[in-house]
Amino acid sequence: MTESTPYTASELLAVMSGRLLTDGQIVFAGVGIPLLAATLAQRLHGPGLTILFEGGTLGPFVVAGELPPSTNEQRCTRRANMLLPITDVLLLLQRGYVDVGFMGGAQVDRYGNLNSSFLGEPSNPAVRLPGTGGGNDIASLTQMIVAMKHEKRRFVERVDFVTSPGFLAGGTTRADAGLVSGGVFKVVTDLAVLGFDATTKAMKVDALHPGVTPDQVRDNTGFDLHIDDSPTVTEPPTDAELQVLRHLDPERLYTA
Amino acid sequence: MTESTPYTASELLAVMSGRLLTDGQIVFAGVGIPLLAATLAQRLHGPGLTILFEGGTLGPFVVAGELPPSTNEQRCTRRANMLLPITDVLLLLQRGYVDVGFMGGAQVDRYGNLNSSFLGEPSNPAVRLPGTGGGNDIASLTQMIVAMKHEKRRFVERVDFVTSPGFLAGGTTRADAGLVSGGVFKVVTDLAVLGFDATTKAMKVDALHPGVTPDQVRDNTGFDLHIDDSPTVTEPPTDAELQVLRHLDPERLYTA
Amino acid sequence: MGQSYLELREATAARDRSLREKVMTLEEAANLVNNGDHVAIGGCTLSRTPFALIWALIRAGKSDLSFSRSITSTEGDLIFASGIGKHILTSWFSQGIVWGISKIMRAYTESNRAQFEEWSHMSIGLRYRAGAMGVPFMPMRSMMGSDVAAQLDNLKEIDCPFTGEKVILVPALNPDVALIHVQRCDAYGNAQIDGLQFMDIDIAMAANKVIMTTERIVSNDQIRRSPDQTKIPFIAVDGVVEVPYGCAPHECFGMYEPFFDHLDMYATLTKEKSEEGVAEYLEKFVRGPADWSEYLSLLGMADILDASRRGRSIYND
Amino acid sequence: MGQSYLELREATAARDRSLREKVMTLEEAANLVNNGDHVAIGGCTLSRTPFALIWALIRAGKSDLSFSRSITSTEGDLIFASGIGKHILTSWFSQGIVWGISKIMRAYTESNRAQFEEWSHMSIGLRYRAGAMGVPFMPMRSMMGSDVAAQLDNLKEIDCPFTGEKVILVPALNPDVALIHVQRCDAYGNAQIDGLQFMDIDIAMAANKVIMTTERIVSNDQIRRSPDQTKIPFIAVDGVVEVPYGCAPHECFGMYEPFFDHLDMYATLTKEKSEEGVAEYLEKFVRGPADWSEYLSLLGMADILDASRRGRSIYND
Repeated sequence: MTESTPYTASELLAVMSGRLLTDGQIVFAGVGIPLLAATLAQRLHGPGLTILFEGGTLGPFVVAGELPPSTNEQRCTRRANMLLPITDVLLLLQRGYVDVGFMGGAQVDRYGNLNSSFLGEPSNPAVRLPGTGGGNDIASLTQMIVAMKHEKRRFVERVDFVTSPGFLAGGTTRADAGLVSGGVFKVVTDLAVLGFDATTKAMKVDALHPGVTPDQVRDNTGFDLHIDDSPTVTEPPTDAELQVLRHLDPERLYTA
Repeated sequence: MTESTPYTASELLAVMSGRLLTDGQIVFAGVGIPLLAATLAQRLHGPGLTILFEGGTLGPFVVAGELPPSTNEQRCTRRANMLLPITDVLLLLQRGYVDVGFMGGAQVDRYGNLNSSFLGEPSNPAVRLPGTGGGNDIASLTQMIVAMKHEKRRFVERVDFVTSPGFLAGGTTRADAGLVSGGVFKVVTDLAVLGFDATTKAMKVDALHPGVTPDQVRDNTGFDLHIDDSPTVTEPPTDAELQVLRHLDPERLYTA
Repeated sequence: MGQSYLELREATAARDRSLREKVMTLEEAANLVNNGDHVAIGGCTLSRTPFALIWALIRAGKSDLSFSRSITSTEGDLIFASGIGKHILTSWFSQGIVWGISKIMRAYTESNRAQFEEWSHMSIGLRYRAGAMGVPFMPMRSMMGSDVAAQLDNLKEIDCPFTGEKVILVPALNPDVALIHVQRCDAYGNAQIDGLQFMDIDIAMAANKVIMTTERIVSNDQIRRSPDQTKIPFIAVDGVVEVPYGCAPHECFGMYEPFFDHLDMYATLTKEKSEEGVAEYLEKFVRGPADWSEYLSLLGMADILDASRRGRSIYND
Repeated sequence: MGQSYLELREATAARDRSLREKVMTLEEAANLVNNGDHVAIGGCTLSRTPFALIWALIRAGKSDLSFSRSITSTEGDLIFASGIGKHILTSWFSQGIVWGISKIMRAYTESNRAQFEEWSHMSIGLRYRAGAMGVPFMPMRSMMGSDVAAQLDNLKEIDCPFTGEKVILVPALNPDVALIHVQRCDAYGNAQIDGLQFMDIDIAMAANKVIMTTERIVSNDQIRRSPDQTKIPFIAVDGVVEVPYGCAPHECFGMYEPFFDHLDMYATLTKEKSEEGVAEYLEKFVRGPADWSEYLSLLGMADILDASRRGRSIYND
């Protein structure tokens, strides 16, 4: 195994996210990085892993070079095990059949809350974003992995609007609000893999990606972030991982 | 039209019940007399009438000579418009898509309450009957027609157990209990067609069948029953009606 | 049953929901059921009854099981008479309308040796549906004012916080085990169901364990060619058993109708000899046969051919 | 919306639910929609969007309509820009992930000229489902603690009377009208739907009026030959219109995929010229054409053939 092959930030996100998935899990994934990560995991170490698409697809087989453009069109249904009404796919989350949900967002805060609804004051926003979709339901009802670019404007002290609940105000506030299961499991960025303190539920660095310094992470984060003095460093993407990714997305639609 | 053709009590029940149905209605029917009545209405004056079976069948075409033995087997589904899960068929009643439900019972009382659960004291019954099935749901959620033999042991002051609610204790008690729609529309027997007082909701005779005397009805009823001094008399089954019935049930499975 | 949401989540998280083959024998399937479990039975009355599984549970000598089903037929008699269960939650219980009231159901319930817990048909369906949806209850508008509701202690009546209307809340029912018979499924448990579905899908999604018998195991490729025909997903299924005529003497839509001669024989036997009759029946047809094939041969080739001819005829139009 | 149960029952009782032919033109169908109605839109994002019906509503000059849909795409831009509606209840609103945020949605909502009422995806589905079931609300376990819930005034949080757990109740949504597009239905409205169902069945059963467009009207005999394939029953349908390519430029499962070149053109037009761009689009593609065929000819034969080839390819495996 060599570590010399160059890779893009998106490829790094997909690889690091994929490593968080284990065989046999049911993974609720959107298109793009989440689907690439889940499919990568399926091909390399999780043949029994099942992908769920919000549009109503359970267990599709993702054909290399034919990645679907969204989760709600027929391309997502190629060789699927089952198609369900949208409400029933989302109810699988509530019933507890799903292990991991994959999310992104315009903003994430110290406690893993995500905003995809409003930038600025919600009553008079600078930008009206497209909204929650199934994000709120996924974040409320299952373990979630957040994959996004690590930028100061995205990693904020407090999101302008809690579209998808993380640990809310930290501590036990999530469970107190009635969200007794699920929560943010990990946040994967192009700089690091982040987790949450077991008690305070504040975001912290689990590991830095190769060549990334603690200061780099702090400079790109809008709130205080705990980083160990000698933080662990992630294994760089392997040739095997990159080969599978590039086989899946030969035109670099999502990994450019 | 001649009135000379002899007919059985079951044929009389089927004919008189069928006359209560109008074209275009959605009729929730069990097998036997209800199905014969609904099909008779369909053939003679209600081509747009739709039959619903509890087992999950919407709009079957009943083939003459092939009457189904129950509402939950494949024979009920012949040339149906749709098959639904049982819960969803029953929800059609709750949603308001159904106009009339057809019921029987071991006992009926002054207020049209039906018992098909226990004879005697429910905690220590003389007879444990098969139970409500969908009867309680039908009686709770739609207009109902009760078709049964007119016997004193069946027409009782108060049923031993309210399996399927009629007007409960009469007056507004049905609506007060939360059953804001539906109710017993008519009770059809081999002696008379009975309705309910608009205010007290007590059962009363609407019309006697040909050749039946008021005393005959009283003698076969376990509670005081209002009968007009000069009660109307029903039109006897016509040849046309009897011909259709006998075409539908040539082996007299349900009309012997 | 009566699990908290966290308990339900934990039980589900603990199940192996991976894409894996789970084909087993009837005996192995019966071993998945623990004494004391609440077992939900798929199908309705004489249709798609998972008869082979109930047959296997009796042969395995299970005990203290409780059961639920939309409508209960002869399998209910056998459950009481064999002693595997003393409690059945259902909306209607007898062999079938044409055969009158079950003498066995009467004998056991009237003597309080067993319980027939009566709920309205829709309320049973909504209890399974709430369980399948992962919510603790479902609202409904029937049963109010009736003695059916009055004798049940786990119903709640509330005023709707939106409209002020009275509604009844029925609690979720998440069976420990669901027994389902289908026409086709693959080795993972992806099931296609033809014709009437009854409550099978809600039962399967609500249960903490699903045992599926099937007339035929088809390839996963065939399932994937028409995924919109899959009614129950493999992630909810824990065991798959291929059992031809797995509903006999009941029916399986499009494959065989009820074995009416056999059912008439059973009706006569129990009418004339009541408990003694059902005991004979259990000995001869359930405990006696060496295996399922021997049981089917007792039903007789002529009846099997006749039931199959009638069953397939639904597609003759 | 906001009807009492009795009002809902009366509205349903007043509908002609008889087995009758109800085939009509797009214009006649548009006349079934009254100004001020709440209109639920079937499909999701770019899939099985009843585009021809929305096209017809705009051409008919409807006003004061409010809308709801699981996920809203370009049809939402056209609703705002055409002026037929100023309120859309949905979970996500933009052309599609690959095209970024809708400039039109932003322009109208940020200036408060129109409202995008945001609910979680599942909560919208459960509101339709409650409406379809004839209950006033549905319980659920998401949205708690979020600002999505905080900014909605018609949610209730209760402690479950059975378990004491916190649950959210969402109110039933019974649209005045539902717009649904299917691959096949008969002249009575019995519909078969291939592939992804989205929320269409609940929407149809919840609505007080259902207008159905279909790629093809088939015989009732064909429907009756496989009744277990009927997804929406005729009793719930008030109008049927045969409209080939009735979702274009969106997709209809198994028949045609989205017209991507056209959608790219629309994205560029609205990104570069925003409201002016969508006005041009409405003039050229919606108000301009003499009829649906002329609209399709503007999309172009090459694109129609390409979208159809891609659409049918789902069955090539």
